[in-house]
Amino acid sequence: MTSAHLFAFSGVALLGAGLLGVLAHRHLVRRVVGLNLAGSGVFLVIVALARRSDPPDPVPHALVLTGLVVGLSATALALALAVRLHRETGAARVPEEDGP
Amino acid sequence: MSGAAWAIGAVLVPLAGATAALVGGARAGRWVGLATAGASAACAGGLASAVLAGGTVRHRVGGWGAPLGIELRADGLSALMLVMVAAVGIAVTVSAAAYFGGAGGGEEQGRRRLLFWPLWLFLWAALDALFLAADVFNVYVTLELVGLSAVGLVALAGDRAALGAAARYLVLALLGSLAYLLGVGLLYAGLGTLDAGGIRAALGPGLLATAAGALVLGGLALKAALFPLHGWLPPAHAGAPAPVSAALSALVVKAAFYLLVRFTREILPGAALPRAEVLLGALGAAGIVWGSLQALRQDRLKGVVAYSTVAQLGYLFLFFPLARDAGAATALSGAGLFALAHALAKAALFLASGAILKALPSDRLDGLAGLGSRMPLTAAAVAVASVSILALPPSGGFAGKWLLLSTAFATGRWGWAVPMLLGGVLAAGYSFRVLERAIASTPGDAPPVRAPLAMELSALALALAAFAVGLVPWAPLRLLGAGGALAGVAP
Amino acid sequence: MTGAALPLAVVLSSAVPGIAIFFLGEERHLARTALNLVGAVAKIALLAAAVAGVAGGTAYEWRAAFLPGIDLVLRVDAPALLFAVLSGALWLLTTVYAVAYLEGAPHRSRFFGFFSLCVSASMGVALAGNLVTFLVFYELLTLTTWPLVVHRGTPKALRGGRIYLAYTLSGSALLLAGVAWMHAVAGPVEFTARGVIAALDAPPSTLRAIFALMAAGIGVKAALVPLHGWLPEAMVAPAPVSALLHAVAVVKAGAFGIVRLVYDVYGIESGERLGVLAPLAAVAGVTIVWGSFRALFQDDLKRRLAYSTVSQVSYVVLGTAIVGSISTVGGLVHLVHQGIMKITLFFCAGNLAETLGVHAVSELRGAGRRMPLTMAAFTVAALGMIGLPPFAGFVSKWYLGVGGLEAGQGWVVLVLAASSLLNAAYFMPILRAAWLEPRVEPWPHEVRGRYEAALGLLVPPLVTAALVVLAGLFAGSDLSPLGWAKLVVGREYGP
Amino acid sequence: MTAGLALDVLLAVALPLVGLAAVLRRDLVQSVMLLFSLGVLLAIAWARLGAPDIAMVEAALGAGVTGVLFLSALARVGPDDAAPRAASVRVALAALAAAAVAPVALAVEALPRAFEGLGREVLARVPETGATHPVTSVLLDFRGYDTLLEIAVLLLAVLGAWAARGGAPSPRPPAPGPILTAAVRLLLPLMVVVAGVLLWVGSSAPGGAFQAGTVLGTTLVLATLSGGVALPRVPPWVVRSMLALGFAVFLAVAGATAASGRALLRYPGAHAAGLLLAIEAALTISIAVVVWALFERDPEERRAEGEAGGREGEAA
Repeated sequence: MTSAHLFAFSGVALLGAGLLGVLAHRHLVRRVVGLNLAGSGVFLVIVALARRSDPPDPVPHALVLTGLVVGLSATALALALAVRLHRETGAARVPEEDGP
Repeated sequence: MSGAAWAIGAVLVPLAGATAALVGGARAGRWVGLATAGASAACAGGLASAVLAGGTVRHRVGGWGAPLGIELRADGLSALMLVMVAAVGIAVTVSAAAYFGGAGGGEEQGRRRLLFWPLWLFLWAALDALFLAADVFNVYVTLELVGLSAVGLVALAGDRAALGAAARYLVLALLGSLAYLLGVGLLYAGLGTLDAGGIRAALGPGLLATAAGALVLGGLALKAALFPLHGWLPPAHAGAPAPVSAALSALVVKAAFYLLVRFTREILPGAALPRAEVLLGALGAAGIVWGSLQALRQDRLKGVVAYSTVAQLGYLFLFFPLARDAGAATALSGAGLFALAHALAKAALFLASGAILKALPSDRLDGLAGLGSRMPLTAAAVAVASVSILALPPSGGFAGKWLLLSTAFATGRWGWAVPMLLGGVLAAGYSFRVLERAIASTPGDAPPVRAPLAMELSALALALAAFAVGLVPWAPLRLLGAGGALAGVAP
Repeated sequence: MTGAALPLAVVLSSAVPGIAIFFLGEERHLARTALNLVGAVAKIALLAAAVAGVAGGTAYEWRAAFLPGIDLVLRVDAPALLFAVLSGALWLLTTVYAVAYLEGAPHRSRFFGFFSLCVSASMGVALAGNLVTFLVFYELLTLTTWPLVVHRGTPKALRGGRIYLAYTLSGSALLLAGVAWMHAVAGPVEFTARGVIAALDAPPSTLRAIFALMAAGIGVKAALVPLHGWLPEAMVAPAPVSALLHAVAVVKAGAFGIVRLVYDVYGIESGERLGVLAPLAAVAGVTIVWGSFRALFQDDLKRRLAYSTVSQVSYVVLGTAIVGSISTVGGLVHLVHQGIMKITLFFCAGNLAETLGVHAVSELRGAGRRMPLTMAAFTVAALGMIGLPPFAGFVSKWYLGVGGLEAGQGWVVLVLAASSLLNAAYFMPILRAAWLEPRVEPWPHEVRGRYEAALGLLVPPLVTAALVVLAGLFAGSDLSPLGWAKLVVGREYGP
Repeated sequence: MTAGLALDVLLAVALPLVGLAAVLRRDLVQSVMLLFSLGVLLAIAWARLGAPDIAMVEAALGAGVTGVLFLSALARVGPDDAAPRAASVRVALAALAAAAVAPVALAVEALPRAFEGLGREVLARVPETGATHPVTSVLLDFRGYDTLLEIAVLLLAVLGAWAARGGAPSPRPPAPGPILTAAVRLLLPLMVVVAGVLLWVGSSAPGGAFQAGTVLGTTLVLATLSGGVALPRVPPWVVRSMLALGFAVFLAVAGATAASGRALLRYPGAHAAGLLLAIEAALTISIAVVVWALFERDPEERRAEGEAGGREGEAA
């Protein structure tokens, strides 16, 4: 087992944990935590697989750097929403039911 | 100007507009928005004529070219989508200028005036960039641009329903793009390229194609509000400010659908996911029925229109099973026309509800009695747009539905015709529930009411455009066919 | 007028005024009436020109690119004119009637706007040169009549409108399926005498299925049992609209559609070979009897007339579905005869309601003395419906009966006899009450100080009643409906 | 080497476990803390995978921005008092998640153990770009278009957050103790210098605008939070302009390159390096302001506050 694949599998597992976090909770902040975990998992897979050459392929690194920034933006927006939701409804829950 | 120049303009102009609107602030926003809308639409038009004249337009960003660099590509399908964005975009901009316009309204209104324009123009740019992207990672970035700007716009409404919807939308959108990103990552790890054409050339059927394909299609289906992943859409579209709803319902959902078309028809090898097309079609059919039934139960105009979007998207998803082998060309023409007509009609309906909300206390259906004589222009817009949503001839909706139907019969897959026909009847149910309010006699005397003329006219213009598409369907079809709408598919 | 422009002009001569009317202020009565009448007269002039031309063998056709491989086609041929002339002429009268009937009513711009569009749509149905064009105008007809049906905006009217849509739009779905399927099998189907099916090598089962879909889809508007439920409900509409629905546009479009389907899409021979005509004839027979039977029990005058329409329109379908030139003549000519007779009856019913407030058969006692002219017209039309010579209805029934015998279908005569007896059974009481029974109690809502109905309400029924007589007396001449029907049939069966 | 491999195994196992813990912890604050520690572990993992740029960003984010974001959100959102789902449901969900990722693992397993990707080609053509550090070349030149749009995403985060906040000014998180205040006073100049260095070396070594910007931004935030350093009060339009500056410069360069008839974002060889540095500098400022703005009240809020006569204490 090369470290590249080792970390790739680790990333897949991390993604699974994050997915569980999103599925299992309704609290928006918890879901954001889950999304961050899942995101890190995906990034880990991508960067780990770039390690299969020496020196590592810089393109995936660039992609992940972009991905990290995007992730930060999404997290910031989600947390702002959570704060506002909490102020309006007293709980930062993500509603389940359909319809306006 | 060359086709490539128009394409670049279609992305850079709205980006510049958004920046200007951000710096200029609330006071300048409206004018920046109107100017930008005009310029961006001109770019889309220029690009369309270039594609009509010379076929597919390509541009190597940075001059590197794939696989090292990013490429932009505009074929018939992309051009049609850009024209769609431009047509809806102009109307939304004009309507929004009146909707968010006017001074006062306190801090909340000031915030909306300040934030709407940069958010909306970023969304416009993001859509243009998405329809032009030929690089699957670049697509990821544009998807996130679309998603975040859409969430921001929904949140502008500021009430509980809208905020909850925005939160839901954001979580699902992020989940979707993570799945997509992982799929792209796997594709790169296996093929060493991110260029759509490169992947198409290098990717054979196999575990990689299947896994990556499933991730990409799943993520996109989530964003396209495919039944049963549609839950986030109705509250978001019904809760957002009316011009925003118009943009979301008409354009944003089409973006994910467009990418699904690209991936299933162009990028992924046919054998990668044998049953995927049928699954997508079946879920689409379910969406038609479910969305229509829910629309029948709504008591607010915007609720009806939002659920109607779930149903109408279902028609689009019938493209996938119909487009296999022989049906590809006609099915694509049908889906293209249907998407265009739906965008115009749906935006018209939401802009009309915006006008109604300006003039009347609410958009509750039972409050709309006598709308025909109280707001004739708006009522006309609703009526004409509904004809296209109903897909009755000779509207744009009919042209699209006809092509999809005849594909179904021509390829012997007539089973897919059933949901289409049933959907038509159900659509009549919820549309005429609204229209009969317009004719219904009012209890007391209900005087005519005024909404900003710009809002009423922009809605009516879109509705007439949706209808006109059905009178000259060959015009958009010529654009769609220019330079081979899809690799290997020429309508 | 050139060959291409004429058909288009026929359609636009009512569409353009219609659209213009929407933009007229509610109070611009004169301008509105002028627009209406100019359009109606222009249309009749155009149609007259067309009749002359077609009789002289000229072909008028307008084409425009529509969907891939499909054109929009408007063609003036003999069957088209039969329907177009009927609608055009009756539209003029109905317009005059409606102007008088709706005097002082609200939303007149909306009413007359859709009124004109509705007639344009039925002109399109008449002149449609291929299936898709027919479908387009057939749907436009549904759309433009709905606002007229629900015009009053009362909950009752809205309910009637809902039922109307439920039936017609379900029918549309079936028709659309049939047309799309046919298109997949046969490509764009141009209406051609003797049909296009013979040339195809499609499996008979498919062709039967397609026929069933289209016949059912069109049968809704033709009010074939059991698809007739909407017609009595649509009676909530104002009288001129009822006249329009029953005589000028909707029901007629359905009957005419059946004619097109049988003769110009399938062709009588192929239709017989596929064995799709016998079932159609059977349905028509059932409809004829059932409609007349139900009419017996309606006390509301307009509902009684509505069921009578259900029955009478199927004469056309029956004549069409029976193989043989004579019965075909009977069916086609009844398309016209039923139109002028039924519109007379609805005009009169409207007058009674308008002037005396009478809606029910049981309230008619003495109406004859109070409104002699109206009731005279009513009587002529009623006797025509029953089929007494020398009125128009007699001619239709005669040809249908003889045609049935010629085709060796004796049961047709029985159906006609039964229907005629029932016709008599539901019309005679009306006439007796109106003419013979004295009036004791006061009228429900009498407009005092007026002898008879207002002039605008009186002239149209008298004219149509006169037509009923003339069509019967001069059936022999070439320009009579009968003469024209023979011309059409000659081209269909021909040498 | 074996030591290295052992470390890798340790990390690879620890990462998902920490993640799982973060998901399962009942107490929200704890699970956020676990998220940070995951960030630290990840930073090491990135380093092990030969991705120092990512390691630095991860550190800047996980330890810095994201951390403060979550903390200030938690201070306002309150705990998750939702009743825990039934064990059976949680097991089912876990199974679902596992089933969802299993195929991915298979696909990864199927990938070849050695793969070049575009690495060689990138290295070969780095000299043609305005940078000497491969990752920077990819970010700003080969795939500069992505980065341009990425900055737009960053701006959208701020716009969206402002749109979401709405309503009345948000309650401030409790001011931290004097220690932090003192620490910030000491750290402030140092961090500014660090940011400058990061920016400068970015073109030739790991580092660059984003790292520099986040460091600078976090500094600003700490400064405001601690209240130890009074920042000048600037009018809203200035804030907005500084936000837009980096993107505007980048966009202007893009427009110029396109207008000059060359390809979009094709830098003229001679000035490439200069242009990139200009873009990076502008971006650093904007990114810093973005990070700061994500915590600070937005212009409308501040104006409202100003009109309200600064009822709520702005700076200590």
